[in-house]
This record gives sequence, structure tokens and C-alpha cells, in this order.
Amino acid sequence: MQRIGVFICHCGSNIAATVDTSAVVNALSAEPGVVCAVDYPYMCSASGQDMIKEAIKEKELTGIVICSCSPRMHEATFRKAAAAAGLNPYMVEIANIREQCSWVHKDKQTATEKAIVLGRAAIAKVSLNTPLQPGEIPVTKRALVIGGGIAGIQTALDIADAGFEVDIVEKKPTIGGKMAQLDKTFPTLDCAACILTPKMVEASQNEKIRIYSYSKVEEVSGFVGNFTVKIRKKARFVDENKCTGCGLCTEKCPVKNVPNEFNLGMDSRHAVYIPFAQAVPKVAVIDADYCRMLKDGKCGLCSKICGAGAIKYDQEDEIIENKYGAIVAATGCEPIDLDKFDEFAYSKSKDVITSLQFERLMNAAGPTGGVLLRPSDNKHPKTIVFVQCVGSRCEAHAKKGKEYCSKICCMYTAKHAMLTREKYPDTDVYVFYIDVRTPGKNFDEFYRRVAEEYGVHYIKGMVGKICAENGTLKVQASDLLADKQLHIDADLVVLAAAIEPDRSTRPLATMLTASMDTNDFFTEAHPKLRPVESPTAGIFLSGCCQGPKDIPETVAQAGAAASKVIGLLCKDRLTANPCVAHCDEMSCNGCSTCENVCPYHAVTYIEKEFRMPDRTTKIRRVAQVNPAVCQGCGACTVACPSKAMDLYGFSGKQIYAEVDAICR
Amino acid sequence: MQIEEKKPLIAAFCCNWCSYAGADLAGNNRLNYPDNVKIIRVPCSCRVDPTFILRAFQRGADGVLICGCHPGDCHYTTGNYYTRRRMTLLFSMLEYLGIEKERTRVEWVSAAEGAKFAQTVNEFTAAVSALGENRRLEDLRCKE
Amino acid sequence: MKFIYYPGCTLKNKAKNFDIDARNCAKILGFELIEVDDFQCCGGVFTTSADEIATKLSAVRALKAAKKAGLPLVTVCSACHNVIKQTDHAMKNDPVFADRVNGYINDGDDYHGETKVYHYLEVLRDITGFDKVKEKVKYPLDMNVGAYYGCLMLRPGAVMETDDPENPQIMEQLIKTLGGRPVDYGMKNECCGGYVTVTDPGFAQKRSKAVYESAKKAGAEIIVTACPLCRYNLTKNGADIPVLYFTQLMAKALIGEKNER
Amino acid sequence: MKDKNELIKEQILYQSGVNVRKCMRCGKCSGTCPGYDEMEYHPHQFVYLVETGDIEPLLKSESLYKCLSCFACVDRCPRGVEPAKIIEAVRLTVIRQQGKNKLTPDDIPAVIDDDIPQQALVSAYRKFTR
Repeated sequence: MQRIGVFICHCGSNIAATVDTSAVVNALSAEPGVVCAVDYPYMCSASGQDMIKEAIKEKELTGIVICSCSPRMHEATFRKAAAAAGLNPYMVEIANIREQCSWVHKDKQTATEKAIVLGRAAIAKVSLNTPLQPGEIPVTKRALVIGGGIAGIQTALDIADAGFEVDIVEKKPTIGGKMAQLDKTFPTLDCAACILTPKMVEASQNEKIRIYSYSKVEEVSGFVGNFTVKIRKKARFVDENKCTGCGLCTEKCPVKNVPNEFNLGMDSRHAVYIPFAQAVPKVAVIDADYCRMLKDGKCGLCSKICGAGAIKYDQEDEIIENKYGAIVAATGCEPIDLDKFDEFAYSKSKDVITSLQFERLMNAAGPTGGVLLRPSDNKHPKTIVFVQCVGSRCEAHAKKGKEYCSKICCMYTAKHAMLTREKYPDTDVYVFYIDVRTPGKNFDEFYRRVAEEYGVHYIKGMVGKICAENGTLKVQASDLLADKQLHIDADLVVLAAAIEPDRSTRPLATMLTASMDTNDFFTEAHPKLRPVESPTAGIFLSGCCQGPKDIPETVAQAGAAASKVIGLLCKDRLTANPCVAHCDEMSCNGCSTCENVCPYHAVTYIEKEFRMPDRTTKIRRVAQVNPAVCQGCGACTVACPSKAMDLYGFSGKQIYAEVDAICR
Repeated sequence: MQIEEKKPLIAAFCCNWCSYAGADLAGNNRLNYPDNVKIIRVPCSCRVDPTFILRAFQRGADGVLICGCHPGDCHYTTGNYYTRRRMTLLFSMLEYLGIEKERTRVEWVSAAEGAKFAQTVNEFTAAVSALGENRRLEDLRCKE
Repeated sequence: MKFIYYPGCTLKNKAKNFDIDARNCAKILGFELIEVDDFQCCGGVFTTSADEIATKLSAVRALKAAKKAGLPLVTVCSACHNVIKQTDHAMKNDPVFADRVNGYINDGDDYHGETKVYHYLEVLRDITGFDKVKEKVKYPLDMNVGAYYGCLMLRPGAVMETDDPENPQIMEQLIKTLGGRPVDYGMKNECCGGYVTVTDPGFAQKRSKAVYESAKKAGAEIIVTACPLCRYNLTKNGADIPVLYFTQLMAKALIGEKNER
Repeated sequence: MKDKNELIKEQILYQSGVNVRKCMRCGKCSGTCPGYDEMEYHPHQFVYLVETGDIEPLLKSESLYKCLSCFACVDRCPRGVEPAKIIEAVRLTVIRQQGKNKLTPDDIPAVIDDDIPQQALVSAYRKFTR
């Protein structure tokens, strides 16, 4: 039999002015199981708490009810007091007779009656409480960052800076990501390589950071604090430890016509290559699809000339298994495929390019050495048309493009227009826009300068059709403000392609059990208040994998994700909320309904041996809740058809008891 | 025999993160609402089992209110979507059983919407009062 | 393979060669075209108005004839194909429209988009296969051919589903199959001026000129089309290169010049 | 009581099945329209003026008979608005009135030549008369 103590707070006059506390004491002391009921001016004060502690000890209370302010105010206070007196803190219930009674009602008699009912409900509930022990989870003090672009690099640097070890997994042969392909960055126009490459070097030299380049995540298991990850390190056919990055092999290799992905196919590279001059790690990689030695066993030139003896044709993929406490997704984005946008002649003319290609054309390390020459005939374009929102802001039913605004295009197009006009003042530059969106520090000022000082023609309207005709791009577009249809003979057309999450994101999200939105961006735990965490505990988000972002925003989010990781890793043990779901294995029918409704993937199924009433044993499939992962929402408890699932702290019986007490 | 005029009794389930906090805010702002409503705290509106509501009607409640975070703002991401679907089904079944649909209600109340909570309770209480006592599912054997 | 064949009125009259060559080539390629009994004019254009059913009834009747025969329906004329395909789509996806039409016809056999509708070119690509066509080529073409699609065969893309409406390749594939060299040009999927030629010939002339000039600049020696109205507009409005139906081009390669009537 | 304009708007929206509110005013329809230069009101304006209910000027405009129904605007609209269907619905509003046919049998002999396909005449009648 429970021995329950009830403590009624006056809260000065906050409660006592509207609720007759002594009447409440009288009424509640008559409740079954109640062995003492007292009132006091301030229960939360030190003396009030002492009173509770003494009563717990003296009266050997098994549960207490505090009729006071909201549990959101002082539940923690009273739980601590109970624990100090040797009572399990989860044997405490609060009846909210201030915010939800004395403060909202005026008539003393009815308010008193309601306070009594609320007290009864709390007593009914506490009688069914069970002592709960918050579980403890050890934390592996190492983080994994998936993706080695600016987001991943910054997150890793910040985590390492706090003294924790961190690994970066990058699928390409070098870290650097999309930012390494950019020429200048808006709105300050510093060169992307100049600000990025020092960070790449810093990451490679930091002893806390380990970089797995040319690698991908293969399998993830475990949960917050205790992930086990398998990483596939793809064979690069070059010994990373021996290769000095001298580049001799990349010059002598006889296979020269491989489209260079770093320059988006606008020039070619050899079958053995280093993606770009400042690559990290600066190690050659052999492209197995093109290498003659790997394809037909004939050649071997690179092996002969390599002074370091680093070439290894027999290298195989390697699987590495590591343990991590936290995982950061920083998988970034890429421009969408423009195959379906041939009204802009994208697949018909080499001179219709994407903005990322334009970055490479303007870049000193690009295919043209930084001279703006158009791809078809290497001539200077005299008239350039920029088209905004290609594939962004499209209605879903249109079945081409994305519904969202890609956010970065307005600014990089302004930058492209400015750089073009600055370097080549004799070039006519047209920008067709729907809206110019520049909400960022110094962004609109930048855009206005482009329009006002650089003589770029900003035209409100959209290009409707482009015909490639004898080296000229006939652009037909609307000028909505002039109410005219324009016909421009352009030499180069640059399409601001929408960006979408990297294609590797969806399979990765499945491995991480992290949720995604319909566009394959990772979902954050709370859209406003927890923007860098996934709803899955221990998974954090950095950069464009969560939504389109420019560089400053990406870096800010990278730092925020790092600080969340640090906050997790600096704990030796995690205290888990004990109010989690649990399964009554005897009633569980193994239907998987709970598994499907759980937003945290906290429910798994196991095959378990049971002793049957007839003394035989039987293997049954039953649900098992991982208390470290469960957040205690209770979705499964309601979904469970056999009512095997229940929630500690808010069990079905407890809530029935509360309902009964209220309706008595 | 004289029948005592019974005050309508309303049970309200409020999720811990949004609506319970919204109800607290109504208190902080001293917004008056009828004392008929008694709040039961649940972690999430998706913890509200349809049987809780049936139980309340069986034990003599005249109306049941369920409050959760706004869709898209659920602390547990998707809990309130489950609630919305479950309650839609339950309420239509209840209506079939003769529990007027005005006696049940799902309302999204955020932690900042103290005024909305008070207004919801006012409206809901008025609506339930207008219907009078609920006798449909009430099981008198449960009464002392 | 058998098909219910809907030639349309123009092919019985001003575009007889379009029809005859389609039939002759079908024979060579081994598929049978069974003409719909008593077909009615498709109306030339599909009216998009939600409240119109009368203008779409003839298309439904053709579709029902094919359904009754249990065969797919094939057309060569782009305009007929457009009307029939759009009507079929509406019968399948717009229950209000389908109810009204079925209620009006009321012959006890409601139609809800059961018939498979092909353009002749789609039959060549998806059923016969261009490689099979290639086997039958006797007189390979040696010329630069500009394929002209116009609008009716491609749009609305979501309904017609013939090919990528912005960069169609089906006629180019046929031209290659016949030994010709397809030339790509920007205006191949832009309008020739269409029926506006009746009320505003000047406007139609501008549009047609833009089309054939674009094809000529790209090096076309001949233009092929699947629409009698396109052919009329281009020819009448000054195209100084031949404009043929694609079936005529096929006949040239499969049967030879003697075939010309 | 709805005024006449509102009724016309309602009718146009029903006949076309178009949700004009989806328009984001990008102007791609007018950028792609082959009849633009022949028109006084352009595809995006048809959509916009129907949305605002300012339909009277459209009803009086010759632009109604310049649309080629080529559906380029329909296919290329990023928002799936289908301007050509709006134009057709506006045109029907006019030609369904008594005596408002754009094309009469008397007009035909002047334009006809030996080669004109039936298709052209049938289509033109479909589009321009009731």
C-alpha cells in the first residue's frame, strides 16, 4: 500500500487568495493512501523543502503530491528534494493549482473545488507511479563528419579545437567540396581558394583530425554516444603514404582524354590524376574506368616513372570500422541536372552553361586559365545572358525542377555579372530575374552596385526560348516592365541551376535513421530552435544537406553543429530520460506497428525464446525499445494494437486513474 | 425528485511542450476561463489513446479537448500528425455513437498562445454547455 | 500486329499521299492498319474548356471502336493524334467529364481510357523498332533532313508523352534509320502559325518563315513533318526547300522514288 | 449579389480549370509566346487580369484571336499555370455571345486556296466560332 504525502502551497497569496488551502488539506487527507496532508506559505522555499524531506523520512512516504505552481516551474526542485530524502524522484507528482487554477478563476468556492479535483488526480496518478532510474550511456569521445566540403571541414576543425578526435569521410579523392570549385566569393570578392585551402591544410595537419578521402560510409549501427560505422576506403591504386604528390605520373600517363570533373567536363585530365593543385591529401589517384593497365593489363607507365614506388595496381577497397559518439552529416549539394530544360538549348549548345561552369571559366586555375572564353569556339563572348531560377521555384506538378528557392543564385549571378563587366567592360551583360533576393549582410548593397555602377542590364522577366543558330544563341525573353518581348543575340548563356542535396544523401539518411523532407534535405529536430540537430539523437547537420545556404551561413551552421557535438562528447556519460516506452513482451504480437510510427527508430525487433504455458519453448518476434534513443513521445503506445507498449511516467493506467479522478 | 443542475465537466489533454505551457501562460496573464476544464498533462498529443477519451465519456465527462503543438512544430516532429489522423477517425465514430461532434475537439495551441488557450476553453465550454449533460456513453455503475 | 487506324479527314483529301505512304510502309514493316468504320472529323483542335463535350465525341467514338476491337488506335496526323490523345487522357483522368460523355453516348459500354493510343512514329519506335525498319531500307537517303515537330505532337508534354517536348528525337531517329542526316535546329518544336493562317495569313507567314529559315540555316535540304497544316503553312509561306510528310520520306527509302504519285 | 465581372471571372476559372493564383509573375509564358508581337495583351497579362478581375479589356481585345494554342506557355510555365487555357476561356466568353463569331462563312472564299487542308478550316472554326 502506498503511503502518500500531500503538500499544499499557498504561494504567498497567489494560491491562497483564491483557493481555500485548508479546505483542500481536509479534502485530500481523506483520499485513500494519503497519510499526511499539510499546507505551507512557500513550499519551494528552503524551509518548505525541509518540511517535505522530514515528512518523507518520518512518515515513510512512498510518494508525494505537491499542489503548487506548474510542474514546468518547480518539478525539478521537488524531485531533488525527494531524492535528498531518499525517495525516488519519479515518485513525485505536481498538481498545478496556480497557473491552471488560482490564476484563472475568481470564485473562491469553485476554485477550491477544482484544486481538490486536481489534487485527487495527482494522488491517483502517484499511487500508480513506479520508481524509475535514469539510464546512463557511455560516450565514445570521437566524432565522425560525413562530407569534406567547407561545412565538414569547419565542423571538424571546431570539434578538434575543443580537443576531441574527429574523422572526416569524403567520397572524392580530395576534400574541399563545391567551394574549391568557386572563383570568387560574394559579397567581398575574396578568392575562394585563398580562404578555403588554408583550412584544408589546417584540417590535414591537425593531429586530432583524420581524413578518409575517396571513401564512403557503408554501414552505421548503434545510437547516440555509441555509433559503430563501417567506412569503405576505395582503392586509389596509389599508396597514400608513399605518394609525394609530385605529379610526374599525371603528366606522363598516356590516357589524356578523360573529362575533367573538377572543371565540369570543360577540359580533360589523365587517367592518373590529382584533382587540383591544392588537393588534400595531395595524392594521385588512378581512374580505373580509363587506366589501360587496370583495364587490359597493358601500360604500367606510371609505375615505372614513380620515384617513390607508390603505384599499386593490386590495391583493393578497404573496410574500416570505427566507433563514434556523434555523427555530423555535411554532405552538401550539387546543381540539378538540366536535361529537362532544353527550351534553353542546354543540351544542344556548349555555350549554354551552368553557373558552376561559369565559375570555372572565370577561375585562373580553370580550363581557360581565367580568360573568359566560351566553350564552343574559345572566343570572347560579347553578349552574355544570365537566366535566374532555372529549376528553382517550380511547382511540383510541373515535374521539372524544385519547389524551393535555391537561395544563392541571385548573389552569385550578381557576382558573375560584376566580375564580367569589371574584366571585360566591352561585354553586354543581361540578367533575367523573377525577383532579386538579397537578404544577407551587405548583399543588397552589392547587388545595387552591380546594377548601378557596373552597367549590368537587370531585366524583370524570364527567358522563354533559346535557339542555337550558327554560333549565336537567339534568346527570346519577356521584359515585363517594358511590356516587350526581347530578342537578344547572345554569345554565352549562363543558367542559374537550382541546387539539390547530393545524391548520396538519401541512402546515408537511411543508414543514419535520420529523417528527410520531400526534397531529400535532412530535417532538423526543430525548425526554429534546434536547427543543427537531426531528430535522431547524436546526428547533427551542417551545411547544405539541411537546406540551401551560402558560405557564411554554412560556416555558422558548421560551428553550431560542432558546439552541439562538443557538448555531447564532453560528457562521460549521458543521462537518459527514464520516461520512455517499454514493451510487454508477453502481449507483443510482433506486428511492427510501433517500429513504423517511431520517429526515432528506437524500436527494433528481436527473436526471443519464451516458455509457453505448456512448458514448451517458442521463439517469438517481439519489440524492444532502446531507452537511449527513445524520447518518450508515446506514439507507439497508442499505435500498438495489443497494448503491449506503455510509457514510463505516463502509463495507460496512470492516465486512466487521472481521468477517473477528474470525472468522479 | 429534484435533479441537481450539473455543471458540464470537461477533460483536457495538453501536450507538455506546447499546449500545457500555453495553458500556463494563460495563467501567467491571468486570463479567466471557466473552471469546468481540468487538464491532464501528456508528453505529446500522440500519447492520447482513444480509450482515454472513451473512458472520460464513460465516467461522465461532457466534453473532451485535446491540445497539441501546431502541425510542423511538434517537439517529437510528427506526433501531432498521428493525433490529427487518429482523432479524425475517433470523432467520426463518436458522432456515429451519438456523441455530438461539438463535445470533442482538437486544437493546436503553442506555448505562446495563452490567449488562444483561454479562448478555446471559453468557446468549447460554451458549446458543451449548450448541449447539456452527456448521457450517451456514461456508465452509472462507475459512480459511487 | 494489328491496329485500328484513324486517318482523319485531311488524309482522305488534301494529304492523300501522307495516308497512302503510311499504309504502304505498314505493309512492308508487317503491321496491319484497319481503318475505323465511319470515322468522324476529330475537330482539328482540342478545346480546353471544361464544359465542352460535343467537340470531343468523335474522338471518343474512335477510341471506343478500338476498345471494341480490342486493338490499339494509331494515327499519323499530329492534329488527330493530339485531339484523340487529349480526349483519352480526359476520359481516363477527369471523372466528371467522362461521366458526361458516357451519359451522352449511353450505349451501355462506358469508356474510361482503356484504348492504347499511338502515333505512327511511336509504333515505329516502340513496337516495330527502328532496327527492324532499318532492315527494310532499300534506298538509303543521302540528305540533310530537318525534322519539324510543331506543337501538336509534343504538347502538352504531360499528356502526349511522345518524347521530350523540348528536345524530341523520335523523327531524328527515323531519319537516321532511313540513312539520312538529321539536322537539329532551334525552331523544330515551335508553332508554324497553325489555324491562324485562315484569319491572319500575315502572322502565320511570319511564324512559318522563322521555322524554315531556322531549318535552312542549320543545313536542312528538306523538312519532314507529321502534320498537314504544318506542311501547308511552310509551303505556302515560301519555304524554298521541299516539305514532306515523314511517311513520304519513309516510302522513298523503303519503296523508292517510283512510289511518288 | 455578385457583379457581372465576378461572374465572368468565375466562369473563366471554371472553364479553364486554371488556378491563376499559382502565377509567380515570372513572365516565362510571354517570353516564350510566338504570338507576342501580334498581341496587345500578353499571356502573363491574361493570367494577371483574370486574377484581378479586370477582364473587360481582354474581352474587347483582338489578342484573343492571336493565340496559336501552341501550348508552349503551358509546357514551360514553372508553376503549372497553363495560360493558353485562360486565353481560350476568355475567348469563349466572347464568341459564345450571339453574333460574336470571329469567323463567318462569308469570310472563307477570300482566304481559301486549293491546297488549304480541311484541318485548317475546321480548327479555325472550332477556335473562332460557336
